[in-house]
Amino acid sequence: MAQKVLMKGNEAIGEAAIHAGCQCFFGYPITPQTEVAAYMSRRMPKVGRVFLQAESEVAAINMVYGAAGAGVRVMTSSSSPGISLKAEGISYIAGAELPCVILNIVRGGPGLGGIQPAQSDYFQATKGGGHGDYKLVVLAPSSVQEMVDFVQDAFDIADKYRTPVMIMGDGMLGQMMEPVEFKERPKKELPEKTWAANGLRGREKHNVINSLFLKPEELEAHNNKLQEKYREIEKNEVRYELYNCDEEMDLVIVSYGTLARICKNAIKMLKKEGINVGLIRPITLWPYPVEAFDKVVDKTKHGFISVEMSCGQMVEDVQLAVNGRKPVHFYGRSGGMVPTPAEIANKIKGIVGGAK
Amino acid sequence: MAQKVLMKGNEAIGEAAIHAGCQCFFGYPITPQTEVAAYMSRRMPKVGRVFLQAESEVAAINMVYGAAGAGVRVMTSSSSPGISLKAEGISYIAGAELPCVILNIVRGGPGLGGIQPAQSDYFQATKGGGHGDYKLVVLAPSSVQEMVDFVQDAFDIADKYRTPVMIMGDGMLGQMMEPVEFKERPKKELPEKTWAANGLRGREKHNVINSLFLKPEELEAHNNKLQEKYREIEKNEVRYELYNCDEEMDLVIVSYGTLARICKNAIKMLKKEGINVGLIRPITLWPYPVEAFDKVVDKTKHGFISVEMSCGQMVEDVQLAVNGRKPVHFYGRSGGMVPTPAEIANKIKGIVGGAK
Amino acid sequence: MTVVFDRPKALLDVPTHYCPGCTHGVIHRLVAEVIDELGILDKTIGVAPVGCSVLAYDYFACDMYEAAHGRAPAVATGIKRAVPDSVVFTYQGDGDLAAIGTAEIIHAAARGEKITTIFVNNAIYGMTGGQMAPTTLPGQVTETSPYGRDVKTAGYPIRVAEMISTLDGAVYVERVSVDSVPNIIKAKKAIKKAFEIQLQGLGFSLVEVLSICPTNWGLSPNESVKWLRDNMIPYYPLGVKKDATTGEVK
Amino acid sequence: MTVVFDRPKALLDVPTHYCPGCTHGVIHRLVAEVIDELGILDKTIGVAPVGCSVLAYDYFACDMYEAAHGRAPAVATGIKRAVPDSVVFTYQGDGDLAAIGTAEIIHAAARGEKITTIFVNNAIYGMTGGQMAPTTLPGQVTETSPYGRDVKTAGYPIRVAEMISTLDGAVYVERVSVDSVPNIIKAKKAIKKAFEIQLQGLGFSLVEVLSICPTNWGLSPNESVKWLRDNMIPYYPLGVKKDATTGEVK
Amino acid sequence: MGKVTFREERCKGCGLCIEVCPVKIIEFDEKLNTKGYHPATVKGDNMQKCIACASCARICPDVVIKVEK
Amino acid sequence: MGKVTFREERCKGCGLCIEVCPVKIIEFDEKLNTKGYHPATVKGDNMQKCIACASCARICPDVVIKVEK
Amino acid sequence: MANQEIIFAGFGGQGILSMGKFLAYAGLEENLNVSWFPSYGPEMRGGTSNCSVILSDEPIGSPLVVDATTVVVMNRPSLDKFESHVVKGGLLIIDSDLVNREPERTDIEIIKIPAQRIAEEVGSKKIANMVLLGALVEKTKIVKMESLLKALKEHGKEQFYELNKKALERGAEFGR
Amino acid sequence: MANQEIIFAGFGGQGILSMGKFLAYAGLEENLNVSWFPSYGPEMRGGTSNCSVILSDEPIGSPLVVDATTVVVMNRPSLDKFESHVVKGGLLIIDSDLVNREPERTDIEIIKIPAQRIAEEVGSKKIANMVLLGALVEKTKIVKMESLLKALKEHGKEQFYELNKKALERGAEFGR
Ligand SMILES: Cc1ncc(C[n+]2csc(CCOP(=O)(O)OP(=O)(O)O)c2C)c(N)n1
Ligand SMILES: Cc1ncc(C[n+]2csc(CCOP(=O)(O)OP(=O)(O)O)c2C)c(N)n1
Ligand code: SF4
Ligand code: SF4
Ligand code: SF4
Ligand code: SF4
Repeated sequence: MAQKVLMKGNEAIGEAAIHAGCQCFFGYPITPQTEVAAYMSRRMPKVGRVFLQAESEVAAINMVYGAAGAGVRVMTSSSSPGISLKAEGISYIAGAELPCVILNIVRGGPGLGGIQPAQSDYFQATKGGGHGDYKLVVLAPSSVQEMVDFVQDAFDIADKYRTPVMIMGDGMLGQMMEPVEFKERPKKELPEKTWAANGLRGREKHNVINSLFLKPEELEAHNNKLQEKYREIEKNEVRYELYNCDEEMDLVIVSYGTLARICKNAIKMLKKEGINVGLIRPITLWPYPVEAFDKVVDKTKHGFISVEMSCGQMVEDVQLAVNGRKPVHFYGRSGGMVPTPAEIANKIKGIVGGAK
Repeated sequence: MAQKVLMKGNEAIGEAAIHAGCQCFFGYPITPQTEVAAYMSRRMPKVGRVFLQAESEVAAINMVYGAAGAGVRVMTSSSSPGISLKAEGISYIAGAELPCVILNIVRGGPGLGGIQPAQSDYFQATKGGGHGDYKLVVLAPSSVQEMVDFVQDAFDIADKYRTPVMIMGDGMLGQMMEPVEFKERPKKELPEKTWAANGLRGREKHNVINSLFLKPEELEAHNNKLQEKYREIEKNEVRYELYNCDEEMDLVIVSYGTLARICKNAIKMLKKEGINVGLIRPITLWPYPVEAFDKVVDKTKHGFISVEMSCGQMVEDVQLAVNGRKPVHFYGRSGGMVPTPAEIANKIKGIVGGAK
Repeated sequence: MTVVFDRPKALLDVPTHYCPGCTHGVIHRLVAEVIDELGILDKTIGVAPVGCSVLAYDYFACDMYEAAHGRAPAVATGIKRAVPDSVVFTYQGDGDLAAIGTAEIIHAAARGEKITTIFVNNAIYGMTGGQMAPTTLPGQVTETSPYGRDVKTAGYPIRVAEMISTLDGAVYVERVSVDSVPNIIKAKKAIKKAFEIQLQGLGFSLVEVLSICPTNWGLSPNESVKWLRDNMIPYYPLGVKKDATTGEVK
Repeated sequence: MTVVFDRPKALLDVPTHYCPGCTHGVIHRLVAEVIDELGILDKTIGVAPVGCSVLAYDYFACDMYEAAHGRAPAVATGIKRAVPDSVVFTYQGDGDLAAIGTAEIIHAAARGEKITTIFVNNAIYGMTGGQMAPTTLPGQVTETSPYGRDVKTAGYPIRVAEMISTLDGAVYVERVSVDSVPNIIKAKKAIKKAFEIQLQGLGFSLVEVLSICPTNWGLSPNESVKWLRDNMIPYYPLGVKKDATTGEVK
Repeated sequence: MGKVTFREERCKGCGLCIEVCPVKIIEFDEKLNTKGYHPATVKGDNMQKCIACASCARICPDVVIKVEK
Repeated sequence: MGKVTFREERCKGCGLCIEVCPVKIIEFDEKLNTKGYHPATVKGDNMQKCIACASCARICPDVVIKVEK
Repeated sequence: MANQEIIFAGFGGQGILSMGKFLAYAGLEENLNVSWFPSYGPEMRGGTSNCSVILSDEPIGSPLVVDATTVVVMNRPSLDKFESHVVKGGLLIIDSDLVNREPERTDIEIIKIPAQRIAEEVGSKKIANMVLLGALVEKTKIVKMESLLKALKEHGKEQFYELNKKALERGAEFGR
Repeated sequence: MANQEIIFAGFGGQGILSMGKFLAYAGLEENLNVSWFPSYGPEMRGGTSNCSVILSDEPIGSPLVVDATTVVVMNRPSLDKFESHVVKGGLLIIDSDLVNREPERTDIEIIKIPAQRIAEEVGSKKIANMVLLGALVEKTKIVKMESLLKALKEHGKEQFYELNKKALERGAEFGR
């Protein structure tokens, strides 16, 4: 077992990317994720890799497009407004089927908003912030250790499916230090990147990185291919955690990221009062873990509550998953306000009718 | 009654904006909406108003931010990739509560995609392409006449709620000519723009256009205010058309924009075969016309089918509205392929079990 | 006794959030003094950037905007076109103007947009904690150039005033510094001239102001002004770069 | 008989979609000839823009990318950093490079990115049907300057080569034209030199090529070359703008 | 003496080669090619006047022309 | 003779005024202001040396100083 | 029930789009529902051009005509592309001066018109489109010839009115 | 059950963040779950600074401490801000050299330490934070002093180790 070290989320993710073979990092400073770039600027040259501070988020994501197309592992990192600026580029990357990892350390919005932790980019991440029918695989770690582990997973998923993968955290996760371990993991069997445009080097036919299909028939065929891939991902890559979901429950919380940890504390508090509450923690925000709901829907008395640091975004996916079988409630804070276990517990008591 | 003239959608919308008192237009060329800018470049100077071709979509939306903040009616127009680039700016406009009208003449995506008609920016428009918890009012006209009418409505809604409004069409709507009438409409009572930052001119306190709230408490309060506004809009501004929904139906189509017209043709075809199909045509894509579903859900035998020129986006809102009460089906084409009435009819026959 | 110096009215009487010694405060005051002297407070509209001066909207007494990072010139364009009789200025840092906002400033200048830009060059990203800016000097250590800016991989600093001067729409471009009292006096003159150019409807004007960032440079304020003088001025020569009213282009 | 002239191998043997007479075709061929002559087909990677030359990826025999509108220099940067031993060029129109892509080209140049940019200036947006470009001449009628470009509201054309030359990272910058056979020969020399600069690892190189757009200018091809000669060249003087290998800056 | 060969089906009839040919031997064919253009051609004995300067080939945007001598 | 007045609570103790004062009469106060800085001040008779050049006021980033004469 | 869904197709510059427009205006004149929809995008340029026109008593669905009651073609590629789009029993009008092959369909009505020659006789090859349009209107009776002439008068260039009129009339002969 | 949720608060430059870090490292040394979370953003600059540290047997939820078992304050604004955050029966440690008012709470334990003076005695005002930390560890016993020293040895600058150690010890006296 590798030794545990205390690391900031933002730095751990950088180190994890290096472990995962990330060859290039392109970024642009923005709070609360600037430490990722700062860390990479220190480390990447030391390991003979590329760190480049781009002139903007738009440039950064297009540099990612360039490097990804050439077949190397590449990552970029930003926070909410910066991710908005990357929307076009992300759509291009998805359209051209390029693998890459995009980190979003979410802050409060809209507009310039604030810099404290939030989850209000859920829609943007899961429904497609950019134009066109595409999907990002979205991983939501809830600890620094998961951040580290998911970076490796993200690169693997990206390469396996030729698709961009987003890791979505919040300011808390980025700024906090927790013990982490950089486990050596077995190399995955991944398809060779024969499609990469990195120079002919003896190859017969030139490779082209492209998302333009002027003929509707061809664009539709391309879209159908993308959709098939997305179905495949939905089949293979769904991840979630069930917590305290074994018995009959008064209510099931749905929550992700650091907030899910806070919800666990609320669950413990409630348990002491005789209220039994479960938790579904989606780890992949897309593909959304619908099956988790099927597993618990019959065991929950008052249905579900989506607890978010946003004004009601994931709750729609919860409703879609529950599809009317049980009531769906919502509790959210926004703008950088982080709910406490006590307030979550209170809200839940309001729903299930106090202690029993 | 004003005379009917034949006009291209893209030009009609320009003229309609001028009728609505649009003072500034900022755009950047992109197919299939370039004619909007071309039209404005001819007409705006003639009526003493401002046409400016920006250096990019990013600049255009920020010019909109500037002009809107100064209290004038302002519009911009683009197509899918260009709208992606505007994501940050739109989030700022929503955050700073500025009224403006944004036109998206959707083309096939993702990436550079194609230039033929599509509806694959539905998610982007309705769930928030940019970061943070905000909403755009989204109007989806299905004829050139509606384009004209909705432009006026859009400006009024924008001013009434201090919110950006999007008009979402597709390449067909932008390029086709149909007869239109520019009706003189009574001026609406709208709140005075006392918040506009257009120079003190004797005012005591300076006005500030801003979306930054560094304190989480303040940002949350601001977000709550926005959310209240959105609830208000949901109460007042929902629009939809019900077509052939009076009797018991075999199935109800849900479809918007030009595609809804094609669906009507399919409905006529099916009627001849003894299959009775209704249509819900959402006119506001957000706020979504949930009440329309409540009206018809008991009258449809096989539930609903969302017919889209995308790979399944609005279908989620249909599912949310139906909430498990009836089955929800989907039929979509993408990449610029426009479904024909016959293929829609066929798909429906597959669901309802052929002619009866 | 007569008052020799007091705070300008165009600056609101509130404390600023700037670090001790940060010359953003000086530059704010100069802009405010010019607004006062020209008597244009009533029709002036300022645009604050994203950067340390993001809260400038709380400090100036005129109507203010907070623009998205780098987009102040586009926002200013929207304002000026909508309200042509206003006086519009942008106040921007070097990350804001010379990195993410490069296209917007160049095109505002090329269009001869009748606005005035105050460009604060402190060779670093202040707000986000001291990353490399396009204006960071070769060899300068920052958070994202921890081994000193290596021109081989990170490229060369951009001389904004010189670059903007190549554009026909730019009417007046000068670089000044606020490292000393004489330079502060010159800086104010330049700012005043830039506003006058706008008032005369002649086109775009820009004043690049060399400024210090003690916090992120890791120096005291007094060490910082010295560092500016010794390192920045040689790389960024002061003076009028272009004055189309006299035909001067340097 | 010996072959005096035949198609270069770096150009695939396919018909192009360009309008009759469009000199995009000539410029493609020149780039291909240079790739052939330098023997670098195997390691060259090209980046096509959004614009009429968007389909360039179907025409060049080397590996190719299609970049988002204006972002070719950023894409090229990503490629070059990922594969340092490759030869990377961007091929961009004036809407692509001088409007939406202003920041990307300036920063690629400032960084001294070891790439080569072929900048096709035809004073108009071709692909989208003839709108005003940043390079559109004063008075020129386009779809979005229907009364002729009015410099008072639409501003002045940008001289890209001159502007880029102000940047320390730009090593070689030349403006050429393809309106005549002698100019075509010069254009090829410039392109070759630009690629050589990259091969030598010296930094960023850019060749601005004045080109015609008969379709959107509303002129025949032969009228167009004349229009270019009479109107564009006076505004956009040909020649080397900067050659850091000789210390020349014009 | 030179020889120019035209890949007729690739010609778009732009006429640039006709204008630059110093000995003025290139003209449009009467017939249309499959693309619908009148392709450039050198008729009859005119080829003998060709000086193989390759001007036509150099200005042709569509690489229609091969020049030999 | 001049007179400088410091708005003590606004002073951030940056010391720029101290450095530029040509007659070197400005110094830091020992006490902290409410912001936690040692504010600049002119002590005792030193004020008599003030030449009202306003250098301190001009370089002060926080508009702390008013100058009269 | 009046209903015509028409595709006009040919090279750019042949007036394909404008013949569609005039017909749409004529339909508007007669209070029909009308729509006109051009092909758009890069393929327009220098290459082919086509538009869909619908005139109908009923509300119009898609403005894009797929199953055409009438197709008018002014070059060979357009015949290749659109011959199959004519509905059974529908009408195909061909400029036989420009289309050098016979149509293959046998289940539709076909009118071949040497439109270039006729137009030249009338005054200019440029108005060959009007010759074809004349035949279409005469044959389908979708609008009255007067309405079309009124549309030409109001929305066309005045100096060409008489010429256009003549071309329409010459074309109409083929539609009888 | 070992569980401490601590807020350290003061001015920037007082070593607020690092005292939290050392404590977290000590917790890690003892195989506790630990988290450290700083305040971040512009207010850091020149102004106040604080961090939340949690050491617990159980998995940690939010790293942001709202209801603190212990609060350590090194200036007056921090006392104003965080006094109310101490849970009933919790602990408040104050650098009495820098905080010029008495705390108001009566339902908590309060330790006042003239940390500046003690630190100066030990060698430098800069290690006043260690004095306070020593008291905290001694009082709460959340980690063993050896673990803290080990953390200091491994993650602190070597040249300060002995000084820091002394400061911790002097502080510990106040925690007994
Ligand atoms: C789109 C976007 N990208 C990045 C940021 C983060 N950010 C805030 S300020 C800043 C740079 C500020 O530096 P500069 O413009 O030099 O001004 P200074 O702070 O030095 O005055 C950055 C990158 C942001 N807010 N929005
Ligand atoms: C983000 C974005 N904005 C706009 C467009 C539309 N667009 C396509 S090409 C083009 C301009 C092309 O002009 P230019 O770069 O001058 O090249 P040319 O066609 O003249 O060769 C534009 C604006 C787009 N595809 N994407
Ligand atoms: S960080 Fe630098 S630029 Fe920002 S306020 Fe502090 S000293 Fe000024
Ligand atoms: S539109 Fe202009 S630039 Fe584009 S291919 Fe045609 S002639 Fe060339
Ligand atoms: S230049 Fe080429 S394309 Fe043009 S006419 Fe001559 S051969 Fe044909
Ligand atoms: S310059 Fe101003 S802020 Fe700085 S020490 Fe002097 S009075 Fe205080």
